[in-house]
Amino acid sequence: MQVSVKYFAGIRELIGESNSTINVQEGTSVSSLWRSIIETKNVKFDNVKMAVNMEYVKSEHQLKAGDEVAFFPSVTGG
Amino acid sequence: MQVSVKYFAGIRELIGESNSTINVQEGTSVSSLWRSIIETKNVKFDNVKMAVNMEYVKSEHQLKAGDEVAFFPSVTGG
Amino acid sequence: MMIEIRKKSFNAYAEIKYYLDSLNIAGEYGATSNFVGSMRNFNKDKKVTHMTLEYYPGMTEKYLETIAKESIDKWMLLDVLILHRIGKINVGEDIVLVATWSAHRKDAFESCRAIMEQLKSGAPFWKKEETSAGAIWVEKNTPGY
Amino acid sequence: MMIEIRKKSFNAYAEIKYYLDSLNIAGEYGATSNFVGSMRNFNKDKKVTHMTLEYYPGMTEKYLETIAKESIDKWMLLDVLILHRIGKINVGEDIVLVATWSAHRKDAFESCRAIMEQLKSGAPFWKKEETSAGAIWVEKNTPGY
Repeated sequence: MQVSVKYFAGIRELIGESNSTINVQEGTSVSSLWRSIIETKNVKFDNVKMAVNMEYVKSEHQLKAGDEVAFFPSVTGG
Repeated sequence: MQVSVKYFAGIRELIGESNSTINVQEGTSVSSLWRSIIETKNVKFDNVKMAVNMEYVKSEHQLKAGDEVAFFPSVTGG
Repeated sequence: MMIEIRKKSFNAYAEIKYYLDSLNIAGEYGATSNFVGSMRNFNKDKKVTHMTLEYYPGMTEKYLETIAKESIDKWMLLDVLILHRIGKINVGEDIVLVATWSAHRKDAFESCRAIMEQLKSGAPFWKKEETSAGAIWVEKNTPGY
Repeated sequence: MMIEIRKKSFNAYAEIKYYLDSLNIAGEYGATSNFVGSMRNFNKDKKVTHMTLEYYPGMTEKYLETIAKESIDKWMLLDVLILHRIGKINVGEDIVLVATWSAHRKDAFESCRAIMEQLKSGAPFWKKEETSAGAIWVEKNTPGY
């Protein structure tokens, strides 16, 4: 199944793109998707934040087909 | 000795004047001045606030010649 | 720092903007906290049409200056503005405005609130409300913490 | 209730006044609490000239709407305004504005501060500062309670 992935701020710069569509297996967790991304890109980032369909999720959250997944650093607004 | 006395808000209306000059004995406390005022006027007021020379004072504060004494109800600004 | 007792009605936001423009501290402050107290059309279920605010000329200004100065020291504020109405006040009009400027939001928030609490509990102002039940002196401010 | 992400610079006080005038709640609210966050010319001793604010279109608005709605319920607010800049921001410009209207000051103060804390800790915004030491992403907001 496919999910769309977005990257923001420092993570966008680290990954080198702002979004992509990625094939994942049914039942993949958001954190295992993140691990496969950083292994593929051979990069490292501590304390990544994860959102699915514009809601914060825990690392064990399981992905569904068509999900919009986002990875970004700690927020610094206001 | 003489002190000048001011009244505000509900106390001003109760006493029927906004200020007066009163003769008091050396060493009179602000609360005994207040007691003599309400006895003379034959009125009653709970929870009066007292200031001398524009500073809040305790009831036992001793008056000096020329002091500006103020009596007023609980404040309700803001 | 500015402390003002005002007889005429004012718009709080025009006042803050005007005062801030005069300060020339852009880039130094990161946080501004404002509180605006306005006149409601009811108080404890009684309809209020207008009110009269009395003060103690001299002592009121002195009291407000003291709390403003103490706040500047305690929270390291860049500036403080306190503006308070007196006289006849109509429903919907602004009664009080407190603004504090600081580098950080904690200081701005805490100082603004502390100034308001001290103003409410000690500044010599008295409200007489014109209500459906006649003119009555407001009895007491409730602590707001 | 209004939540807005703004690309152009704004004046916080003109915005509050403009929004308040549109509400028609004069006489109903007794307390307004505002917080304005502005861009400082330094951060941790580094000189900052300007910065760029990135956000997550869709999620940022959704997040701000949720905290605004929860605050209205929790503190019985009459209204809430949240306005946040994105894009290039110069020193001295306003970054964020939060305004809350309530009958009583405790609710106005507490809700305004709580909204700011939630915004700082969770709203998807990221700052990249142009400093004397080069362009750097701001790492983390410090809790402000």
